[in-house]
Amino acid sequence: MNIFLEQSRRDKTREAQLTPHKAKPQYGAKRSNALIDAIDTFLRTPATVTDGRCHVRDAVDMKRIMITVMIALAPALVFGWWNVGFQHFDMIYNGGSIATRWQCLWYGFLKWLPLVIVTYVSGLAVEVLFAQIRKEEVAEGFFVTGFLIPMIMPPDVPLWIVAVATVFAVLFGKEVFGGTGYNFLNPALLARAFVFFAYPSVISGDQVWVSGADAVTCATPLSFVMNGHPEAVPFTWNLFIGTIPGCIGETCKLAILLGAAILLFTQVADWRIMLSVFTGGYLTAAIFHVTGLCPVEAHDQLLMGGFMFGAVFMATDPVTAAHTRDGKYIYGLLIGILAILIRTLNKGYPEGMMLAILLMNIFAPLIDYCVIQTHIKRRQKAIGNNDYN
Amino acid sequence: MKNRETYKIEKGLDLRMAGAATENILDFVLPDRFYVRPGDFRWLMPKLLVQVGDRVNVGAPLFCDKRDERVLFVSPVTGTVRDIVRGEKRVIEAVVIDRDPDAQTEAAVEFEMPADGDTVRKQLLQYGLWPCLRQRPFSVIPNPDIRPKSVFIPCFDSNPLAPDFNILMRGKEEDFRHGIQMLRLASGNAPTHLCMKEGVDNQSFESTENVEKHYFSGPHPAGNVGTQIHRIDPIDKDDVVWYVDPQEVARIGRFFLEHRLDFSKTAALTGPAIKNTGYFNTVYGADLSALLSDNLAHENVRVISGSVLSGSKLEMFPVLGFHDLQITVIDEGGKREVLGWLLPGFKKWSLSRTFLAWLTPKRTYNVNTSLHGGRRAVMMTDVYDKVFPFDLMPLQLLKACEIKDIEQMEALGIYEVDSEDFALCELVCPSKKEWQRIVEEAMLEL
Amino acid sequence: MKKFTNTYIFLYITALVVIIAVVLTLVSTGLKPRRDRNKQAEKCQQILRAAGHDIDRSKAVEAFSHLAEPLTDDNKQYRVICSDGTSGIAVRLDGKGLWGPIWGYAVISEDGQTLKGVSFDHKSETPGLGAKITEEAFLKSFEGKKLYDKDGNFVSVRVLKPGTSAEIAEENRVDAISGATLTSKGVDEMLKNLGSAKAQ
Amino acid sequence: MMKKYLGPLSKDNPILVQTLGVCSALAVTAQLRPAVVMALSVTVVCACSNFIISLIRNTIPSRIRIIVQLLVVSFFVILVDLLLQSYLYDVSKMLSVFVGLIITNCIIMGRLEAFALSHKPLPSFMDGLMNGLGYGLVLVVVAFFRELLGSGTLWNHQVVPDSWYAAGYLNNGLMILPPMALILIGVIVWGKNRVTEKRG
Repeated sequence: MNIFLEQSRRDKTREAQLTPHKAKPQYGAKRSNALIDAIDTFLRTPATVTDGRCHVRDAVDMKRIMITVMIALAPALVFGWWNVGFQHFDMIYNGGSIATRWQCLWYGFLKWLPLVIVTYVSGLAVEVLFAQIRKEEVAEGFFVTGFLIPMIMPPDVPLWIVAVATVFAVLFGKEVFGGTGYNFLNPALLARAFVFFAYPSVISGDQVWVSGADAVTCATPLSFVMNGHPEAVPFTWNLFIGTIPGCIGETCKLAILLGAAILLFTQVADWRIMLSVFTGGYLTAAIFHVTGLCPVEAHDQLLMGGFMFGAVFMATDPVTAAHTRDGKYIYGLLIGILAILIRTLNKGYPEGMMLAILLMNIFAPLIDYCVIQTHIKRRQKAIGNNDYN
Repeated sequence: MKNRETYKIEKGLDLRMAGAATENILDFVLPDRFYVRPGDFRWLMPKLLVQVGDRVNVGAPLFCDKRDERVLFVSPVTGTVRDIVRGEKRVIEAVVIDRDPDAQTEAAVEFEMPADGDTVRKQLLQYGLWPCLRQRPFSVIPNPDIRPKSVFIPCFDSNPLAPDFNILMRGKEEDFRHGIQMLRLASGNAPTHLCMKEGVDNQSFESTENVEKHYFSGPHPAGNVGTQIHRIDPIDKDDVVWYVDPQEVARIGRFFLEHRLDFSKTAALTGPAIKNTGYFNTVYGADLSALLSDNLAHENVRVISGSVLSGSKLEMFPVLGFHDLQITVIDEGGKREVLGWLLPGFKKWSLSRTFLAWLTPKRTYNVNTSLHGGRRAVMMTDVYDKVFPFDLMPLQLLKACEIKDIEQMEALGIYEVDSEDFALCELVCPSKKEWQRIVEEAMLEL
Repeated sequence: MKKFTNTYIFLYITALVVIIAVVLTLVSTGLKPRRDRNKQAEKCQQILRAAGHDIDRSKAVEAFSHLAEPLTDDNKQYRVICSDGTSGIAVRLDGKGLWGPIWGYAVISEDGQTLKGVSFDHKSETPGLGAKITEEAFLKSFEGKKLYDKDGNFVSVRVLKPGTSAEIAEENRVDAISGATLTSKGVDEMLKNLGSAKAQ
Repeated sequence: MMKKYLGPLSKDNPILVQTLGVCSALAVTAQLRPAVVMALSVTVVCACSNFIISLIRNTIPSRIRIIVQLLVVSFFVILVDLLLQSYLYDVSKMLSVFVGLIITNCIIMGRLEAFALSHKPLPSFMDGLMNGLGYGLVLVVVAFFRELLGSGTLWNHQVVPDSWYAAGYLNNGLMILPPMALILIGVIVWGKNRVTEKRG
């Protein structure tokens, strides 16, 4: 018997079982069930083999990229747990905190846990529902989104608001546009923007950033500046290490830089965007500082609020950023400039980074279009010249 | 002779696979069964010229191109047509020929030594050598009425486990030189470009005259003719460039020099699932079962004609593709790993450094056919840019192909590329898209 | 459709315009008293509200005529009798919020020391944030605040974020609306004008 | 016969199918009352101007028909504005310029061009009425949700019980901002398309 005929028969039977083109039922499931499918591929890598012209594939897939992003987020998260607890006990004992490191960590962890559970349950419910309707596999995009959302919320935000914001963000930020990969707004930021506009009292003001703070004012450095008290801003070192009130994920710049290093080293995030966001932000902040419009030093501006977190984890979102290489520079630069502009000029919106990134998300396709058109024109010119060689 | 020109390819990627061919020449006795497959030629619509039971000699036409009946495809051996295998929609899969046991695999042909391009072209068409040529754009058999603006001879292959051309060309140097002259005639004296690898001994090609020599360095796809054309003489919508494999040039040379028509060829047997790798001499269409059956490491393998990047999977007919230079055999994947996306991955090949395999940069990988993930929407990633050495925008071009936006494809330079140029993009694509298929389908629209 | 001559077109459009103009003028004139009454009523209601009276708009004009009398010719200051029976001076205030103008009335005690009440209105402040300046809770926080500090210097009533600017005493300040920094600031600025209004 | 006129209410709804008149739909739907008044105003203006234009359609020179249409529409709009200012002062304040902007509402001009100019007065009146009501229907639905979720009230009466607020419920401020109106209209369009797809 010819091994090839045997081989081909084997292939045929396998192909009948797996229909790799459509994400239809796999592994003998009778009806497509997005949830079971998602859990199955979550637990074990899919058995699919290559079917195209290229017979081997890079081992990396979306799940791997997502887990890398989550690993990169981990330092900021762990620090965030500790800081939530630290700020809480610091406030209670008015500076003379007696809580141990582990107490702080545990307190923050317990604050974070319900947030992340609510986010995942509500967000994945929407994802699975839509995957079911569309008869597609559940995309991994939400793993990171759901991880990010609790990190950019105040620790005491009501859970039902988190659920509503998550559902809103997944539904209107993603699913109505066709799911992961087709959305043009960063869903995690959209969730925060939703809370910011819909329930301003839980996310703005001075009493929301420290857990358990009632009527005690615990302003973030950013709000000191906004209210014209730059002298109250903590030392640059504190800003950098992150022992200040703020979102769970955004305070420790050291941890964020560590995450940035992981993202850049594994080449999951694009260094062009990060670099240009920082450049744009620094230059704008420097101009404001030098001209006396803003008393804050440029490097402090970059260390305050969510600027760095946004630059590293939000602006680099591979779906919603600009897609062309040149476009990325422009995209990042404009995010940096806009973030500082909004911060310094519009006191109504202290957290300019969120709005700047969302705004540039909207403009990213336009930037890409311009870059592509320039490329086409240049190429036509080059080819035209070459003909006469 | 012009100054030595070196082109440095910076973007690209060499997939370090286990199973490179040793210099051994493997024993391979020509089998009795031959398969001639119209599918070896892209987009060919064959029109049969023989029936089951017909006697055929070397050089006897089997089928022709329905769109241009001057383009003949001939029998590589003397024998009897045993069967004509048809697939879906009665597409001809292969013409099966039983070789006469004692017949030669070459034939002497009588014709006058041609003096001008017209006669050269006529002879090539008549004796089934015209399909040795291919053209860009589209990698199809060129139209005999159109003169190319240049002719490219890619003299090395940079695909994973690619064969060494010096071994392939051993003893064919004289034929090669003559073939070049004939091609010059056939193409109406279009400039002929020899593209060689920088830094190695190109003994088979250096002595060629009347050609422009170019040297390429850098990772794959430096050896792809598309890359070479793009660097040396980029093509636009209405341009046509021919390209010919050196062994085919030698075949043409021998045909005119010695008046002998033969379809023999040397190719490499490679891949991690092969016990004894090496080179073998064969004739186009020969059944390779005998060569492979004892040489496989185990049963669950995939046999590919060509490289792992853009070769075709051999299923029904174990033959080397007409233009292919190697057979690659790799393990069939599909093993399911528990929480595979979470494991450190010391042994997993990836361009990105998301697996810990970057700790061992010199490792050669025993790759298999696992897809490693589910198909997803395309994400913006920089990986295409890293492996695509063309001055084009790969992501945008691929997206235009996916939605078959012809205008955008043309504007972004689809004519300069072929599916094999996107093989690396397909390899590294985290969304697991089948870019080569998508590009081919899109090009069919043009 | 028929072809029309230029003369026809000219006469047609003139006739149409004249007819429409006449009808609208008639309606407008006929309804003018009602409209003026509405505007007057709103203003009266606002002043009375600052003075602590919760009066329905339909009765506002009548009540106003009993409770208030103009002090200046430009109709910016009135003497009103407040809900607690004392009389005070209502002063018109104008300022700008985040998105557009804000305005209102402040009623000061006769001795000019104490703020008896305020009422604000706005054109287009953000609902739920800036628009809270019209809400009872915010307005109530102004009642009884002092315009002068302990040393007798005029500081007006400041609208400040809780916890900031500790040098301003509690009796001279009210809490700003959290999340509506700019609108609160607008109210703050507007109240500073009380100083110049008093000078008149 | 009736079916012909009922189209604009559902299947051929001017907002949902032709996305006409969205601008005002964003502006006046933060609360139910102005939305209803706006809906009625547009309906009246649309029906009346359709009727008038249809009545004089044979006398209108085609070269100036747009001007004539505008004249007639603005006549009714100003009329409605005057009436609102006189009899519904608070609502007219809320609607502010948007009553005046009814003139530029594409639904009205569109119906005049597409229907009134070529049909008899009574059918034209019905067509205007139904299109106005179709527009109004969407307005009211959007306003219902925006007021309920955004302010916790309906027709200015609180409907969300105080116990909810005590339990931590908050009004959704985004509902009151214009973008949410756009999203709500989008959701309605989505739902409508799904229903029509299933039927068709």
